[in-house]
Amino acid sequence: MPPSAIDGTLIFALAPFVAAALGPWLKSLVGHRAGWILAIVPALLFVHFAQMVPAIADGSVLRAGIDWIPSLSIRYSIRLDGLSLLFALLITGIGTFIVIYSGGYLKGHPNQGRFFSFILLFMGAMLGLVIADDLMSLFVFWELTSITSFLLIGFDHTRSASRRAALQALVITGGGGLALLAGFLLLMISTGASSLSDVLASGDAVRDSAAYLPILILVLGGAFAKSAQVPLHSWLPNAMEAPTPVSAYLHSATMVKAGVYLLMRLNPAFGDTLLWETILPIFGGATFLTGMVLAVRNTDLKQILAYTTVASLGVLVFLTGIGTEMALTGAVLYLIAHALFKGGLFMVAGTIDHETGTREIDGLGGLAGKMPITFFAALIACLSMAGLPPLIGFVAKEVLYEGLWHASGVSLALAVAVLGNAMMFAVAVILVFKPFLGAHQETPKPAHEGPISLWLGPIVLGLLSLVGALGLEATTHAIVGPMASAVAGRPLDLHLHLIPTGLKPPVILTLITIALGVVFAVVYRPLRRLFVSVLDGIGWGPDRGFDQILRSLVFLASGLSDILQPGRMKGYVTITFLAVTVGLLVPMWLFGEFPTFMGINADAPFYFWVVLGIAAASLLAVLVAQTRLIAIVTLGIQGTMVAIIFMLYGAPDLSFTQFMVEILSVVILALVMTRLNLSPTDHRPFPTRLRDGALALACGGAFTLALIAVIEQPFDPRVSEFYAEYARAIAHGRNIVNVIIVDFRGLDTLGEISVVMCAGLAILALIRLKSRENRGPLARPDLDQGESLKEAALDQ
Amino acid sequence: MEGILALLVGLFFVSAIYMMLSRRTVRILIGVVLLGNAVNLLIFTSGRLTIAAPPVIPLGLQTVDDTVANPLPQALILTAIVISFSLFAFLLVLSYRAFQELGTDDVDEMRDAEPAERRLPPMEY
Amino acid sequence: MAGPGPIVDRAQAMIIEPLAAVDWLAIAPVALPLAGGALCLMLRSRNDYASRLTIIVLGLLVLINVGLLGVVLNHGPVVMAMGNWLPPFGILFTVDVLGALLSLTTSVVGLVGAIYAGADIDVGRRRFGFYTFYLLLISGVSGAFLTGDIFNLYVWFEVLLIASFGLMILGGERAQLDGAVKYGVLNLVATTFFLIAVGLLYGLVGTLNMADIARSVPELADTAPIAAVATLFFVAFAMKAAAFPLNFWLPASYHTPRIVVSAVFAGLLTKVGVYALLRVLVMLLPESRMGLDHVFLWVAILTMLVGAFGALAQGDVRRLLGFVVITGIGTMLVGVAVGTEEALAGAVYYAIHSILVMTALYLAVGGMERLAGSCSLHTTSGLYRTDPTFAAIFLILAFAVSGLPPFSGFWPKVMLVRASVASGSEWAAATILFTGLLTTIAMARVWLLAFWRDLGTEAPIRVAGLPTASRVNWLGPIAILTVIVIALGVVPEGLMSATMKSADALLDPAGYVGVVLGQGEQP
Amino acid sequence: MSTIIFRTIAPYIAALAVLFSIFVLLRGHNDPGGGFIGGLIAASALSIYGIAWGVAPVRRALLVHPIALAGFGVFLAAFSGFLSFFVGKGFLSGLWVTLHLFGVEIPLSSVMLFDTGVYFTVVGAITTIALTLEEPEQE
Amino acid sequence: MTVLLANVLLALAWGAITGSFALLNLLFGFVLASMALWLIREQLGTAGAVTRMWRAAGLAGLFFWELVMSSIRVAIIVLSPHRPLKPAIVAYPLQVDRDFEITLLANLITLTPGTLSLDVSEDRETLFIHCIDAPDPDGVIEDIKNGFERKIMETFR
Amino acid sequence: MTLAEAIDIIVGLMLLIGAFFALVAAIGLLRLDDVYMRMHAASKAGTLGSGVLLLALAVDSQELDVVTRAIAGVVFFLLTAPLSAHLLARAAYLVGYRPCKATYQDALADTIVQPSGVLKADTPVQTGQKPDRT
Amino acid sequence: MIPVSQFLGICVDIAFLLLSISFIVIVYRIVTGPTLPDRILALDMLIAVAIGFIATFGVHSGFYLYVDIAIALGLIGFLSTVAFARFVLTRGSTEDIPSALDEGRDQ
Ligand code: NA
Ligand code: NA
Repeated sequence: MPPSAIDGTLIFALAPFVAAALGPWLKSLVGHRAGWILAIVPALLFVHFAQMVPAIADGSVLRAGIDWIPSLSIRYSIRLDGLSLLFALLITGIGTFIVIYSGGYLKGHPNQGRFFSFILLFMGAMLGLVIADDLMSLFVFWELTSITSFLLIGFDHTRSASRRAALQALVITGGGGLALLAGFLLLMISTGASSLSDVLASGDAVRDSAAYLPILILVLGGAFAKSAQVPLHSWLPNAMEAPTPVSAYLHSATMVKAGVYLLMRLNPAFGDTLLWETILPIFGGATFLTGMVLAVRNTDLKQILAYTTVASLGVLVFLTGIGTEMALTGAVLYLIAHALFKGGLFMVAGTIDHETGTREIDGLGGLAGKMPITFFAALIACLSMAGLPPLIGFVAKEVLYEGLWHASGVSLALAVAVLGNAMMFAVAVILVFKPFLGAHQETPKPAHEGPISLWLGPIVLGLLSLVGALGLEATTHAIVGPMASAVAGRPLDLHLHLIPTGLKPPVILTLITIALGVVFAVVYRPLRRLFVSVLDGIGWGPDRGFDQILRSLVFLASGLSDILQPGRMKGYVTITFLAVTVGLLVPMWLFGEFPTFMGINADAPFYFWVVLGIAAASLLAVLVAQTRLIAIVTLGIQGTMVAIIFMLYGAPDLSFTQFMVEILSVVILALVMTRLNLSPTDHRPFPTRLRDGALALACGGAFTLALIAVIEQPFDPRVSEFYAEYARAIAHGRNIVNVIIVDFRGLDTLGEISVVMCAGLAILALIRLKSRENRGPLARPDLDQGESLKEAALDQ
Repeated sequence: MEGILALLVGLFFVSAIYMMLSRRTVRILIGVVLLGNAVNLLIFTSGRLTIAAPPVIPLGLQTVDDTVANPLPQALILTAIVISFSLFAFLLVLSYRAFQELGTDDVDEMRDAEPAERRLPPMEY
Repeated sequence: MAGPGPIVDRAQAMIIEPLAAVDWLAIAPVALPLAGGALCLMLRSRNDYASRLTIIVLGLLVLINVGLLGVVLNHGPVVMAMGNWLPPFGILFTVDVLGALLSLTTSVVGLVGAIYAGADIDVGRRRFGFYTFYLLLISGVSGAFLTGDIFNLYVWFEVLLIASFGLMILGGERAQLDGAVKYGVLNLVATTFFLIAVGLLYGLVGTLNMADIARSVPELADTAPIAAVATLFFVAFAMKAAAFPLNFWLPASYHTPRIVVSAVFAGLLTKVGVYALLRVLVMLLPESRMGLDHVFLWVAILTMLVGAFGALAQGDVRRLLGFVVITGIGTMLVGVAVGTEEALAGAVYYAIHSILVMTALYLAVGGMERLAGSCSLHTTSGLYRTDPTFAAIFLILAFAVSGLPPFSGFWPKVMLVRASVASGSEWAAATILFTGLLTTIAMARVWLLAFWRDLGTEAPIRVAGLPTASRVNWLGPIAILTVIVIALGVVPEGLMSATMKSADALLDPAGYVGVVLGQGEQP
Repeated sequence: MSTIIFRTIAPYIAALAVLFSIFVLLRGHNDPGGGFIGGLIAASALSIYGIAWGVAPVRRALLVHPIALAGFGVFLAAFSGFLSFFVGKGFLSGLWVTLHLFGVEIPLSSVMLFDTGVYFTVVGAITTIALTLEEPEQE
Repeated sequence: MTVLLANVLLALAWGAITGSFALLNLLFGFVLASMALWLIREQLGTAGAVTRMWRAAGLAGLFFWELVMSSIRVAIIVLSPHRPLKPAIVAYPLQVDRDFEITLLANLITLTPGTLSLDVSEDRETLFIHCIDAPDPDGVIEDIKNGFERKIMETFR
Repeated sequence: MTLAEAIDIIVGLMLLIGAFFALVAAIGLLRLDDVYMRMHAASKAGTLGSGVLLLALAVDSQELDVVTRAIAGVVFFLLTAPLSAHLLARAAYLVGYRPCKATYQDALADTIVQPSGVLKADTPVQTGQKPDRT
Repeated sequence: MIPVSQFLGICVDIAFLLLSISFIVIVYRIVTGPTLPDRILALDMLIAVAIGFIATFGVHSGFYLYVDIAIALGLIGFLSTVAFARFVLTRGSTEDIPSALDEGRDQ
């Protein structure tokens, strides 16, 4: 592989985004056939990645990157090894067929162009995720998949269920994403790593880090949410609200596997610890069984498939957690198998829905004759799903059992695997028999074979399952081996066989599984009824929990708002003054530096005292004034006294201004009071008075203490001395205050007069511009000039 | 001297805050006026007081010849007076208009922006 | 007038060498809109002039601010001494990267809002000074960002406050008046606290120049007075920024004025409070900030929670957005509380993101009202069908405000989370992420109900009270902001390195102080 | 307030007060006073006139809407700040020119222009407020 | 009034010429100026402007005197321990009919002993006066008629 | 005695006189029976008191500009003081603050044409010396 | 006998004393009323005495620049009284109705 190719990947990987932008335009140009054109993009990408298979198979790791945000040491960098390459191939390969399928499936849908956009966006995000090396760029793509899947799931937006499913997916995977972000950041901080390559190179540092536990929990949170592990699984089946191409894509290769991808990716660095090997199998196993039980319980084709997907994800997590060589190999094989059969099955289910108008399994039957190609595709997929030879699913299951057997022998894990796989077998059987081979049923639309765009994908994927198994040697060398090596973090030398080489434990387990599966298939209906009654008996599940949590969040929020935002201003004002009181008193108390009141005993002429005393008395008079009007008249006293105080302390300009402002304040107050027709009473009950008084005393006291504390410090008069020095010499003014106002600090004054101007204008607007006048033609700016001039005249 | 004025400033603050804790707009506005004066006196005191000559340079001199009152706080207060007067006038007319439109001068009864009966947001999806 | 006196050595008092024209870039963002606003008022009977003049002035301002930012990034802080008086005696405009960044953002948002106003503001409101208030608001905000003088900062606070009063009451509807009473009184109290703090600080250090204060404060003997001053600043700015528990004025009022007014308020006003916290507490009073960091942290955490939960509880999108603003404030406060370089840079980045995205979202709500006649989640529906382009824009904005990649809100969150974790404030980090999730839910619900849901009701052809306007007129401004929001998410490096620089300068004001006071030493 | 006594005397008081306000404006640089106080006095004068004779005569006397006057004032003040651009000085720098008119030295300055702007702003804004409030309700 | 203005301007000119604005100097200038104006009285118009000015001065003098007297009366009333007062509101039939004259009269009445102008009737025929102590209302009316009102009519007609 | 001393004495006496009359006015405000009678005290003694004090300042300064301004101040004050008394008295009377009972003659009560829209027929008639608390 | 040099100072002090008493009395009247016009009248009087106080302080301090404040007050000071009179005239005397007084005891 020449190095330029991998550099090119940096650019090519963004191609889906470009295609997404072109989607609606192409759709409007050539209609639903745009799917075929757009599919060229993933197809070419598939070819591009396929070219790298040999190099990767030889054990090299391809990397490239450019700086993205140097300030944060974030790069846009990619890393291709067996793991990422396989995912890239699955995404682009299955993606190609999905795009083609979308062209047929949504033919005539008004928003088909938009759909192309979404699916290509999603593809780009997913591709970016699996090839990213830099942790942050990985995360960006990770969240992008959540966003785009939100759009895809809610595509059928007029239905409430779709919207709910979209929100649920966003909340769960988005919430998981936040955990992942935290985990990544913690990881970056504690190990200094910024890329997957760094992380993988410093596995010991990661495991020994003090923050290993929180990092692990956070990363698992993200991965589990994305990969629908119990109890975060419910978004996935609900996401079946989306059009079928979406479900196929979401659930086969991509979004749901992003979590598994991450776990596999981090296995070399995170794995091989007790925590890892405990948590993952437990959650994986639980998910596996839960998924299967729920799959059996359901009757909607897509729901069944979705729950089996949940189960399969459980298997993958389970195996990744077991962590032995064979277990990991099994996981890899299972992943490939699942991608191929589940992608195909979803498309089949979509085709059935598309052509018959129903997905209810009890309402379908005898389709094999009418839809032979689809039946063939379904058959292959189900064989693989059931784990029967000669399909890749069979190999996967064999290796799985082998891995489990080697890891733990006869154990709970093994039992879980057998039980789950048996149910999987039964479901596969039912999926083939009921709709295709069962008794003919009337469907809303008369069933017939779909167009090539609809069956091409399932057939090819089915054939790949077959070919991959038949050419197991090559598959192992090119794909499985490198990937398993990448997951294990060391080169593995794998030798896999399609035909079992003897009656080893895996073969026996397989036989048990098949036997059990047949039994389940036979008693499928009673089994379903049993599950239904048990689950109904429990009556609760994470899905309902989602509603409850959301609901209670809103209720809680509403209650909190009522408390914190009661809408009564008095409370707001009270809190404000309370806050400042606490804020002022606490520092003084903390530092123990209460002022000493040294400056109190000062001698001044007696009339100073009279003026100060009158000011104080007038304040009290304002407080106890019986009516507001009396308070206003009394207010005049303190204004005058303040003006006189300014005069006594050598501030003629201030005194002057204060007198004028005082007079005008009274005038404006009187003018407004003339217009107000207030009731004379405005009662404050005694306890309120007491409370308000206490707060006022405390707050006023705090200000006083602060002021005294300040004036007890030495003062630095240099600025004022400067003003005195140059007021006349340079600024040509004898009144230093005025020189400050218009020259030294003229900008303050400029701002100040803007305030005055605005106040005037605002008052004008308040009085003149009333909402009543706002109706009718006045609200239109496109009036002719004459009209608006008339308005202006009115204002004069 | 400053200490005494500081106490008066404190009294101004107490009165202003007490008035502002009322629910009646007119009383709140009286509080606003008092608060403005309180702050002005605070800045005045904070810039240190002297029973001294006003900061005006006598006719024949290039600069002041003896201690004058600190001119900078005066200039700041001048700005502050103007601003607080403008804001007071605005708030006064605002409360008048609020009274006119809402029919009350009790701020706790003004519930148009935040209606008293709260409606939960829709619970559907 | 006392005529020219005897010869004095002017160099002792003034900057003698001629001023470089480039220094005028520092004052232009304030002086131009101020003069423009006054001019609009002089021409008030000719509405058409006012609108055009405003757009021209703000367009010019964007260019000026781009130039200013360029100069600051390449040559360090730009200083303009008003009246040529030597620092620290006159008022100085000291533009560092932080100021220039925010000023540029302000002008962009201002320009966009002014364009949108053409589709939102009727002739009555125009005649009663909409454009004057608007330009003065921009002027006040820019002044707050650029000034290097603490009292002057107070003055610009008041300018933007009174301008916001004017904008808030324009129209005189019942809810407006009610909201304005609360907004008015509580903001008046906040600025009064600010003024008190300035007065006390002056009493302590005898100077008002920020660089001079930064130089003087460490020399003070007692700690209690300066701590009291710092607390007072904190309360005042926290209230301005709508931090818990002083946030109530915002949800009580922001939904009441015209949408373009709400938009620029939501974008700009609270950020001025955050900026002031950064400038005053982080740069001028660093010791006090460190003493307060626990308080800060809890305030930040509670603010985020209050905002996020508040948003969930709302059935009206306008009111919902008011709470989203508050969540953002909490997020920025985390940066102030943590106080490391990355945290501060994150706070600055988040502030710029928040200015852009909140403005855009409010404008988008205006679009909702225009298309559906309402922004209540109970009744609004079908917007996805009605106008897909608009819907796409809204969705991008919704994801951006929730902090999802690849939009502008993601990177500052990464920085803030990382900085909090690195400094041991895991709870803050967790809250940032958790409230991000809650915001995602709240915004996604808006999308679900108003856009995807389709109750089948036909939108009104023309919404009462809105002037008729072309689609470009109202959608164009939102689209511009959305493009910026995407750009800042996809190629964040330019802004990122600038915010890092501004954080550096905040933490080590020596450069700032040197540029300001060093100028005095020059002959 | 339609008493003949008040009506007769109010215009004269208003005129006197306006005259006095200009005096206060012009000498503010050297003695207490200046644009702001002057403006307040002038605005008070116009309010007196308005209370005595009603709002219409005051509006007619002013020719332009008082709020436009306030706008003019702010513009003038800002404009005076821009003057220093042309002499390479900072915004709002004091520029002094001595005009020799018939042998009398008349010092003119940007600072005076600025203070005049302050004066107009205050007159305009406060008069707007007073007149708006004095006017009867338009219901 | 134009004469008074001219007189003041001339006084100021005197001050400018002499280079001293000291009080005494300006008073001297004022006297000089009025003499100068008296010399050119024919050119100033036949209305006896100067005479009228002196009458106005006389009115002012009377007014000041009355103001002082009224204040003293108030002082006596206020400071005496128990003085039975007989307040009254009387209707004063106006002779003057010009706005300016009515206003002047009303203001003078307010500032002078025991009387305060309350209101002028709509038809401008009657001035209502509040008297603080008026055992004899007719006497009050006579006093005003022969005092201020006559002086006003002399001065301005 | 020098001229300066003489001026000092004149100023001192003027101050005493002025302040005395101000006090007289204040006491009148305190002691007289109704608002109309109090107004007599305020408008006469108060005006004279402050006027004389201003003139004292003028004499003390011996500066022309101060003198002219002080005199202007006095004149302005004389112009406005009766005006405010008149307006207040008229307003008080028209809205129904009646003079005290000692007022034996009320010519206005018989002839007054009520200003439009001010007094309603049912407005209770009050006395100017209403008791403080009931 | 008081020396001439101290005479003025003593007169100033006495004047201040008398004015201070006046202030106190006036404030008492403003606070106690009993009617609204009484209070307004007293407020008017307060301004008048303030003019006198300013003049006296001017004599005392030797700074005559305070006279301008006195002029302004002489010219404009009555404006507040005018505004209040206008209020009384327009609104009538509802504030002083005895029943209202009883109910309105609050702050
Ligand atoms: Na001044
Ligand atoms: Na008076």
